Amino acid sequence: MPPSHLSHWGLLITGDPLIYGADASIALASIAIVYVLTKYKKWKWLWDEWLTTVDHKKIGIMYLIAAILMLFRAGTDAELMRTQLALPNLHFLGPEHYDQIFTTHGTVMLLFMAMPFIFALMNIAVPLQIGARDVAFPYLNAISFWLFFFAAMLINISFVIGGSPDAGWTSYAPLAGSTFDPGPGENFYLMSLEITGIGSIGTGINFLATILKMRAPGMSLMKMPLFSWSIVATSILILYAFPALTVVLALLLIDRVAGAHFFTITAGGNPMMYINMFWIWGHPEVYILILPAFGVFSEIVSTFSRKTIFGYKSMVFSLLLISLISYFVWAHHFFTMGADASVNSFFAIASMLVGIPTGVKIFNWLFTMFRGRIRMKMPMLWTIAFIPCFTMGGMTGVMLAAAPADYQYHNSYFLIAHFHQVLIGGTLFGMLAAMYYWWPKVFGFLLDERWAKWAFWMFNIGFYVCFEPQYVLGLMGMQRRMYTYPSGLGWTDLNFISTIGAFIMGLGFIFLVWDIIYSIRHGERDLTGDPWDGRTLEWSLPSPAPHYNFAVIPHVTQLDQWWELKQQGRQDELRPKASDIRPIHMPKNSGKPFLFGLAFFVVGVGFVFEWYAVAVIGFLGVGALLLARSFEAHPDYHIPVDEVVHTETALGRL
Amino acid sequence: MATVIEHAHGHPAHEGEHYVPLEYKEKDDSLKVFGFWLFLTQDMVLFACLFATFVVLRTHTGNGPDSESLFDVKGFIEETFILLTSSFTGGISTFYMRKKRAIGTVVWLLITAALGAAFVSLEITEFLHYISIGATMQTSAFLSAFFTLVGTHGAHVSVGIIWMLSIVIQILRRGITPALSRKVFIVNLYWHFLDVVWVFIFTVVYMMGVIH
Amino acid sequence: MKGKQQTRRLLTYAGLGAVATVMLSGCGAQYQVLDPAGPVGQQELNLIVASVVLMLIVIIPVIAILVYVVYRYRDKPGNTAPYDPHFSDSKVLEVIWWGIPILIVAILGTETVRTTFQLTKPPSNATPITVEVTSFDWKWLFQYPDGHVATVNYAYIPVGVPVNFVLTSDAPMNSFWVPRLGGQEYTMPGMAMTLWLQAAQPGVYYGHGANFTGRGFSHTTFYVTALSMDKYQQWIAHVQQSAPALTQTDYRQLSVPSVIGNETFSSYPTGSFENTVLRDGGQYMAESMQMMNKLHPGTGSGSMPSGMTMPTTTTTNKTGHKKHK
Amino acid sequence: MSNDHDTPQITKTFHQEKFPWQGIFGYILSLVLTAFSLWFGLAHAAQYGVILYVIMGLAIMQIFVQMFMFMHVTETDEGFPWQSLGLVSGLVFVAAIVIMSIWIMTFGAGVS
Ligand code: HEA
Ligand code: HEA
Ligand code: CUA
Ligand SMILES: [Cu+2]
Repeated sequence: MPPSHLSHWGLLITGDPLIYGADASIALASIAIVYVLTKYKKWKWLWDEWLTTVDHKKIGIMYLIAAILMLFRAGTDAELMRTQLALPNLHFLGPEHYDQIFTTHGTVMLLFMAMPFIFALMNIAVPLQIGARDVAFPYLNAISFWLFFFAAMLINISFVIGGSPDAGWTSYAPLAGSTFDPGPGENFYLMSLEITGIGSIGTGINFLATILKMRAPGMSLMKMPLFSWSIVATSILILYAFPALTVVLALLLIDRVAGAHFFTITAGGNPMMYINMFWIWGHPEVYILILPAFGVFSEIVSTFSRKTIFGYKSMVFSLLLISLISYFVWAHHFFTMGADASVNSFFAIASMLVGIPTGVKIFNWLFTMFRGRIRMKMPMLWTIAFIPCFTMGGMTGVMLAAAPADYQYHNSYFLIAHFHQVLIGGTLFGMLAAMYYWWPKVFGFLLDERWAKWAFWMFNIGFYVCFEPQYVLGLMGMQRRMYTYPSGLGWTDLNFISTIGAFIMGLGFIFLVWDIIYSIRHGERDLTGDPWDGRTLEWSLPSPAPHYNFAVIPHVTQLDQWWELKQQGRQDELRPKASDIRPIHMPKNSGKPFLFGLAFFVVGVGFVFEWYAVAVIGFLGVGALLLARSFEAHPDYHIPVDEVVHTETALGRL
Repeated sequence: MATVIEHAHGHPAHEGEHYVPLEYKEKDDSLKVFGFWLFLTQDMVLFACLFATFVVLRTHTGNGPDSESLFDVKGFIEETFILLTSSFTGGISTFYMRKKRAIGTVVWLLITAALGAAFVSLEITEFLHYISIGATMQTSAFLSAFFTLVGTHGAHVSVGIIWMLSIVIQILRRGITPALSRKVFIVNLYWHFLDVVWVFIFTVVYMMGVIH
Repeated sequence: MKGKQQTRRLLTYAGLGAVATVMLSGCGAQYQVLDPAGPVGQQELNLIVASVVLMLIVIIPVIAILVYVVYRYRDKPGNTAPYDPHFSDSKVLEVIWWGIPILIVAILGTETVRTTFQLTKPPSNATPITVEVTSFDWKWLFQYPDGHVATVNYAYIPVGVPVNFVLTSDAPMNSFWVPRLGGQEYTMPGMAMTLWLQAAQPGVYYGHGANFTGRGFSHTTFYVTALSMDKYQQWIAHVQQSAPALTQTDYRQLSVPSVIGNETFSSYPTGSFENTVLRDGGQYMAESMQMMNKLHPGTGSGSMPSGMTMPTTTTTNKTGHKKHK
Repeated sequence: MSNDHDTPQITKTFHQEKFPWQGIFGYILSLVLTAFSLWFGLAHAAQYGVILYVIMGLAIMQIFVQMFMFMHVTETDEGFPWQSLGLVSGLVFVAAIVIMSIWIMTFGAGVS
């Protein structure tokens, strides 16, 4: 049945100046990009070097760029929300807009900013750290990226075509069902998350296989850098949690487009099952977001304190313990559903238990610094800022986990403050620390410290100004997701302060971007490949690393191999010897992953607007690409010895 | 292999004194087998969610029929035995593949695919029948969950059939290469996995649906 | 720069101290959660205070150690602090930082479980009253089985008496929250859930929907007024005489999404609450319905219409579909 | 580069059969288990609750039949057969999802 609310022409004509503005700016930006690419004859370069690449380092760069763009997009949403909330009874944004904006803010921040940021780091660092030439499945890796990319396109065009989703990043049924929320907005949410979710599962499989099966000889699991360990824990969580997202979104989509009754009020549907299943994914998801940051901090603390990480074994153990427990706490997101007291008790205690291994990590970091020599470079600065911020956020998490207390915090600004404190103080700080840390390895130059410090201080001060007042607002009874509030409840002052903080953070972000632009021209070149006096294998390579990474795969005998060798003056042992070089087996570039993403995009558009013919075309494309790949006989090639020798000589390593 | 080639994906395949099946000879292939195991674990969780949904909604019949009045015992017994048999025949094709016997592999794969097709057609008939008596996905939560769970399994089986046929064509063209032996092994892993899922559909959906 | 960092630390301390003081000193009514007006809110506040104290036991040392270590071991020419690049293992320390948090979680966990179970019971022994609450888009309907009166967007309750709020929704789920009386609970279609609250002193208490329900969500405010039992009964009697009846038509009008003001009704169609619950899927929630029924101490009508038994799930709705062969 | 991992070589678990005994045995087992489940359930050989446990138990046994007789779950070319661990932990999570979801969704059934 063709939905009557969707006319082909109505999609673009909304009568809203904000949206016309967005329409126009997107059109202009697209024209500008096409123009530049054509003028400088860069199309072929774009295709050959980027769109068809299967090199984990390049894929990492693409993820990184996307993540920063999405931080800007969702950050702008945040500034708009804070502007609307600065004073009571404002009409800067109406409820329709506000609802769309907080929904896309949350969704984009988590799924299209934090996730790709993490994938960027995984791609950039893991193979280099474990002494591998690429990931286990480079072709799948490219597919994962393009699925993410096209899913991000899908959610971002929703604002200009057809309307954004507006039921929150949690999108609870039945509010998000077709009865209460007709139109394509929710479909955009469902399809884009579905598509990027499939990509994420691919990434989880890929990195688990990479790390378990492709470590350099000698690198037993207990000699592996902690960042790689954190990716093991993350990948396990992805593997066991994301299928729940796939299912719950699919079921809601089926409800919406096919009129089924999983989560409807009528015909026996059960909306609570949506909530339940959403959080089966949703809770592990927030640990998927934090564990890689933990890995990053472990690397940085050790490097910049010039000291072995404290309690390596309990660091590993606590990572695994966190990922295990975090699978048994999901119901703490709906303590107030009135489930049995024993249910609430169980999930409350399980949630508090997560704090124990997390605390162990905090103390191990502190004691890594103890008796070290702490260098205050940007990565370390973000790490030091992380510790108090995240600890406080984690503590308020434990307070939320006390079920009866949560009856008073739930869905209030107390909760908003909690999760921003862990998401920003934990995940985002971690991602930024990692960006400064691995930037020279990826691009061959360092980011300038001066501007970076401005960004750092603005962002930090802004953070506390913005979010600490929100705890109090929560206790004063202010609910989340209100587009406006009355005066007279005493909420005005704190909201105003919070808004000021948000703008200070925005300034911080501007400095951050400026720092990158500035450093591209003026940044210090990294000629040694080891600007931080690093400890792990990636710092034994030139910056940027050659595309086969290691001319000769290193043998590993201990944790922090590179650092220990340097201490003993034996760093030459990690340089290749001409006689050891063999032809190197590499995967060929391929355009199919890109087309694969495109085909899924077509499927997505088909479902969003309920144009089933389009969806079928997309599916046929997916099937055709799968078969074409299956019949492909030689998807790889060998780099001859000469070429490797040549490259290494040019790099001065032979 | 004549020259030692270092792989992007790990170290060269090593020849042990022990017997190593063809699909494990090349590092790339053994990695893919492992990757596929990981895929199966996530698929397992996916089905678990569908099962959880079904169990929660199985009595939510709205104005529609309940399972007892709907299910046809003989029908699902047939489906079950066909699928169990196909799992066995798939296993035999792996056996021949490991013996590098192309024809045996192809024949048993074809038998497996044929049984799969028989299974799918029975299922489609069953679905069409339900729809003809007005028991559709739109009727009740129970039926939404039923069609989705069973249908997802059926869709998996259908994909498996196409996949097997594509492998048969490739074997006929190239014989049993390491890459193809890996594909045979993987498609059969997939197939056995679907058999396990069906055993649970058989138990949780059909058996529990007709016993009171 | 180091100076700045310390300043920031200090500021953090100050902020934290401020929050703690505010929390412990029982402040003005605008700090709703911190100024409970009844035993339920009080119990929850006790748990909150306990958790804050327990958390401070950890936060303060963590920040203190951080400041000390960063200052002492910074890389600066002439720093004489010991440098030991391989100091990376200490059984004693590990036991301490596994042990203390375990202890804290044990304490907080025990308190949590105790309070959780306690809050499922009436907060005092006085004879309770029942108020049936239905959330609509975007308004609240209160029905009083006692006097058979109904109100929209405001409620009156007697002081010192446990109130059994029975919650449901005839729209996407919302959450019923009166911060000064106590914590919230979801109102869900097809469910009848119990929330016990009690006011210790007369007053007008702010309440609001706490779960997002779409465009009108920001306007789902209501007020709960607590007054003495006498006045409460007078109010009921007054409403019975002066207000119009809530008809089926009015009821349907309520379910149309809209934002409206207060309304008062002298009566409502019998069984309308139960019918709402059943219509939206309550038949599948037999367990909770029965439990709720049991929890109803004799308040006359109770919430189940007499003679109505909950259908058990296995016998519902066989609409004549024949076993097909 | 040969295989000089210091991780202990736990297994090289492949073994070769002359005749597919394992498969045939597995097939027979799966038929027997299914037949028993059918008989036990449809003949109402016990109370509803007991039947549930028995047929679920039989289904779980079938997992192991497929895994060991057909899927070669313990095989690996080097190191540890991680997939076995993955599957076992996967089963734990699967059980958690299903059982705890039902627990959460049956409100209050535990108290009364
Ligand atoms: C990076 C993301 C992240 C992280 C790491 C966490 C970490 C934690 N979270 Fe948070 N949480 C979110 C993101 C995150 N959360 C989000 C996004 C939501 C809201 C979603 C929404 O509704 O939109 C949420 C909501 C949320 C709720 C639901 C509240 C509600 O809806 O009413 C709860 C309740 O239990 C909770 C608890 C916790 C706990 C116990 C931890 C713990 O893991 C914290 C552990 C850390 C520490 C405890 C600090 C360090 C420890 C020590 C120094 C040792 C000493 C420790 C003890 C004595 C315990 N979180
Ligand atoms: C990693 C995740 C993440 C991050 C980093 C952030 C960052 C921020 N968030 Fe967000 N937030 C969420 C995840 C995140 N948030 C989630 C999941 C929700 C819940 C959504 C839901 O309810 O469904 C939420 C909800 C949420 C709310 C509650 C809305 C409501 O319930 O009504 C608020 C309100 O203050 C808020 C504010 C902010 C601010 C000020 C920032 C700042 O840190 C942003 C900093 C700014 C930038 C980095 C970019 C700056 C932009 C520019 C420089 C451009 C300037 C342009 C203009 C001023 C027009 N967020
Ligand atoms: Cu919530 Cu039933
Ligand atoms: Cu959580």
